[in-house]
Amino acid sequence: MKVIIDGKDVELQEQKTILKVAEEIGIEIPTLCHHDGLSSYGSCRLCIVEITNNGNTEIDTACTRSVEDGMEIKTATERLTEERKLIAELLLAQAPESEKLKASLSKLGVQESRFEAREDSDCIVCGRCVRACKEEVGAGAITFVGRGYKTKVDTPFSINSDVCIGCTACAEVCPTGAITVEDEEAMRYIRYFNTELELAECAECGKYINPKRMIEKLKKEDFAYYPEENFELCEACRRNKEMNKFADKFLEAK
Amino acid sequence: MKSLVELKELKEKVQIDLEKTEKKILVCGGTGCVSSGCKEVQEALSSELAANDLEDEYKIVETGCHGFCEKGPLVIVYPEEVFYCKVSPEDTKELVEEQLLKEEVVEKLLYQDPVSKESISSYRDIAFYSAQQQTALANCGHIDPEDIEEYIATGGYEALGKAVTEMEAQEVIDEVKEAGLRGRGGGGFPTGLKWQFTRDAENDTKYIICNADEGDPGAFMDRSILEGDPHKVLEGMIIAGYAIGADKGYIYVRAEYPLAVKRLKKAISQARERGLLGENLFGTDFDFDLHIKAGAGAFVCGEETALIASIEGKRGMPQSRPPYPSQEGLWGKPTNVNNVETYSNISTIITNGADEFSSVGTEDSKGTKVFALAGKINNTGLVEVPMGITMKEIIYDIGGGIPNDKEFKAVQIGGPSGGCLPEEKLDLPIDYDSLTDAGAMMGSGGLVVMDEGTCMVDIARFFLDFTVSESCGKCTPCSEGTQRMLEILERITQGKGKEEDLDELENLGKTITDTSLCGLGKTASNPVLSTLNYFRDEYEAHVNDRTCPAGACKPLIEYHVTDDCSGCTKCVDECPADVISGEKKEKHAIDRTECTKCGVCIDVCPFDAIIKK
Amino acid sequence: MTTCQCGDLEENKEKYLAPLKEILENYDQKEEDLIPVLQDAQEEYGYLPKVVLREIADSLDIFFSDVYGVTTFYSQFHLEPRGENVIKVCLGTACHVRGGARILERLQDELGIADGETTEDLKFTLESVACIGACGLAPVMMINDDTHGLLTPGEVPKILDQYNQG
Amino acid sequence: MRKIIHVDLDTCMGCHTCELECATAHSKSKDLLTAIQENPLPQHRIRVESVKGINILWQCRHCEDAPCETICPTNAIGRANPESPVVVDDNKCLSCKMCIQVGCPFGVLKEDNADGVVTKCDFCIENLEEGAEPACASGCPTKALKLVSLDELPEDKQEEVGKEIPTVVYKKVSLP
Repeated sequence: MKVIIDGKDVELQEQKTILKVAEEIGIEIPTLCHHDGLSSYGSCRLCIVEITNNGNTEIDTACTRSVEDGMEIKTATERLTEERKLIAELLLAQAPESEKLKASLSKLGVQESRFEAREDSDCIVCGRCVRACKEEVGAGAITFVGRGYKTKVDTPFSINSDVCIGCTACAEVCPTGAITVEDEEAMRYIRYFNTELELAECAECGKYINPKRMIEKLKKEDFAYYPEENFELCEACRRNKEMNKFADKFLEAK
Repeated sequence: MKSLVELKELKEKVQIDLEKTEKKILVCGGTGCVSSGCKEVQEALSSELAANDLEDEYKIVETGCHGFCEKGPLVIVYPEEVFYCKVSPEDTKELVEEQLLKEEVVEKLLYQDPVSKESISSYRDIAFYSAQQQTALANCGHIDPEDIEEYIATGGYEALGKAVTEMEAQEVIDEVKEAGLRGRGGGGFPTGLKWQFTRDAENDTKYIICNADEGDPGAFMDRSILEGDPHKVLEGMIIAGYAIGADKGYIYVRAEYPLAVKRLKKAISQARERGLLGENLFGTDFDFDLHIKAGAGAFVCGEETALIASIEGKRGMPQSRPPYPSQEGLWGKPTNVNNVETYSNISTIITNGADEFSSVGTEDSKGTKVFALAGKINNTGLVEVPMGITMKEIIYDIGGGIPNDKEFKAVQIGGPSGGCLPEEKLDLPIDYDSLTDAGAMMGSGGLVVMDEGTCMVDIARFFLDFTVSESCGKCTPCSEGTQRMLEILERITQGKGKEEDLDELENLGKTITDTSLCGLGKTASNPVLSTLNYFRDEYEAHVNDRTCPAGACKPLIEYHVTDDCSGCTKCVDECPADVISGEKKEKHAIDRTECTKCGVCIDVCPFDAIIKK
Repeated sequence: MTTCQCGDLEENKEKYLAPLKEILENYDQKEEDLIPVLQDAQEEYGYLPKVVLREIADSLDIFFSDVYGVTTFYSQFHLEPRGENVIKVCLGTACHVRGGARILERLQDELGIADGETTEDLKFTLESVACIGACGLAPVMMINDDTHGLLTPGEVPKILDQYNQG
Repeated sequence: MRKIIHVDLDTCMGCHTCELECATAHSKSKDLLTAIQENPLPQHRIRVESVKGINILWQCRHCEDAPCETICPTNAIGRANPESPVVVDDNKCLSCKMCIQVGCPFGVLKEDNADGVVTKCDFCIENLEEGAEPACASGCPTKALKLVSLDELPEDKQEEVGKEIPTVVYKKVSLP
């Protein structure tokens, strides 16, 4: 399979998205909703490219479209740059306070939005958190609520989730930094989702470790080998335990 | 049904039975007529028949939509084919006594031509009907949609029998391809090609879906077909199933169409009873069955990937294509999605052959198309016409022109994805490509006529408002971009527009068209872009002069009483805001600070003495 | 309005959910049944209370969040109790050009509620809809299953009176 | 040819040079003097601790059936082929930290102080591909850490590698 990206000939053996192929040959295409660890979604539309195939030219998103033999792809024409800027401004107006978003969009030359900032809004509905929580972590604590431009991400009825395991993936993948996690004493607070969880204590040192609900969930996983008591320990105590075991064995061998 | 011969024998038997009851009264039971009270008319008719001992002689048949909704309730008396409109329960006594007993027509219930003022007794002579050429609507309003035998009597299910017993699946597809049928739901993709893709996709399981999620405001042809001739849709779907190699189909129908759902359910169970759905159809090894899925109120589910998500029980959010449903559709299996009207054309193509079908229409748009005429037009209702007919013929010859001596201004075609065409485009022959070139779209075929009193900026705002509330919210340009466009349009209609707003609208419109994920977003800007193109002066009047030339944008108009006021106090009594004052026989006055501009006074004034300016 | 209808007792909850369980028995209880089950449940309860959604999620073995996400996506579903009579004012294109908005305004004035709201006595819920496919009779509104066409604002109070009795 | 890091604890002086070398190898500049001024400070993935009077070198064992790989929801942790080390794909990691909490029995995974993703010994995979030793081994002044081929091991140990014991082999003692 042969394609041309920004004038460069690329030969490929397997099906890949345009985004991936471009990345491999060192062409950076901007994107916000895409994350390598998550399924393709195509909502932010920043990664639009111009594709010419069989004489037709169309615009599509690089994160969702797979390369096909004979495609000629342009990633940064004037038209694309202008449209990307407009989209970036639409995004920025949805999360006007987000420094994280501003930093990502500044690469496109966008510092501020021509559109009036949305009030009380800090989410661009890219769905990274929803995909992470549902498809990857398997907790399904959050969902898209409503539709159209009023769509937001929340727990059912905006109340404390009883299935969130407090893994914080939602916060980590959020491109606007809207979701935050705070640990205070024995509690973890994910205030964006009105959610709070009890943290487990390390059986050895008493330090607060991950949420009890996460540990309960992990206990059900099927590991090849895993000492049961490790679930109750912080990583440092786990390490110490193993180190001591090792030291004993070493001394014994001597 | 074990064989085609068995079907034909049944057809002959039913035809003989039907001829025995040659005397019948058809009462239109389409939604339009139901809301104007046809049920009451039907009841009154049956008690009148009983009172005159005519019960055994005349059979009352409740049909599907007859198309002429504005004139409902409609009643047609056979064998004379006398067409009565706007029949009330009180009229039935006279109707029975005069028409049935004395065989004299009831003049006052006849249709009156708006131009010649002549009364016309047979519907075939009414311009609204005589200029039509009906394929998809052929049976609507003529048969009882709840009786499969009546459908069979018209030759129904013979095309299916022919396809499965006499044709190879590929031959069926070739016939559809050759006929040149294009999708009637929106984009106009060649139906045969779509079938071919699905047939060629390698998989043991495939599905057929009928998109009956008609949601374009101003379009109701799918509803009428489902209510008036559900079996035709089923037959088209079963043939499609045979052609592509599917044994299961779904009809995704709006829950807002309860009558259509009811009739579909009945049609499916009758078809099952007769062995026209189920296993070993016509004695072959072809199995096929159908299920109904009711939509739950989301316009975007008319988009095929969203529709599929909805059938799967998910939020109806579209997905990027490719892969197309013909490759990976319902539950990841190859799936063929067509709309109601498309399936309704299939049996005709198989029965009469591709050549006859493609003899109608234009070079690239074959056959007929159903349009829903609505808005400021005399004859509102459904019409089926050959492709290539001009807009002018539809609006003036069939639609009877604009009421109240008003000037034609524009016609909006294709629903929210379509555009507004001005008078100079009225001679345009209607087909898929010429409409797209003109900045509109065939869409599902909604034709809304607008007169001088319609503000084109307001219409653009109206459609954007619709798109904004129906956008699924997934992609940025559609969900955010249309909202921003709407904000600008609202500003303009409130007289707060800025000069640069028009360029910004164009800018946004182009980007939304180019970069949206699905068809809803890609076409959302059409109403704005087309009005900006053809009616830019109206936009400019709002922005530069702060006036609404059509007198429709409330913040830009005021109500005034003219010297024609005779002081009848009618408006004083009716004004819901109590802002009109005046004594009898004296010119009244409106307190404009409190006036809500609701327009009631204009409606009730017998002297046209209240104006907007 | 969001108070739980089932009371706190387990016994009450069971009684409250009995009709839902009957509904669920008509289905294979797969994900694809979610929307039809929600439709039937709303028909039964008049709206979709939290306990009902939760029970549906458990029975169909899908995330509660997915049930909630689907419920809030489709305009047919409601999370709050609705009026005895539901008024749907059509604001489709045909109705728009023939003054559908004026009908809505008059209804808002008469009932003292905004689009999407329910009167305090739970008599009426008012909502605007996109198109009910009765364009020939524009402007149109539906009250429950009855369609009222070719309306003028002046007729609105009279029509409401028909539903206000009893 | 499968290679392993061979550790001779008798030779280790506990000088922590391996930690410095590791951090430098994973810094932006790859230069010790510049690296110590980087913000955030580069992290080392090996640690030396004195337990019961012995200097223990502790790092990822690149387990055959790695629990961190099992638990990772996005397959961000894994190996390119059965003979490569277990590495983290930063782009795929969601930072859910399930691997840190319970994935690793040895407690060798940690959160990257720069971007929150999970970080661990990657066997200096880039060096490895070029035939060079991992930084910890190449920098060890006493050669307590050595990159060796599997067949350089005594036969009884060879059999255990990949089954009973992880790729990092300690002289005299098998793990876990």
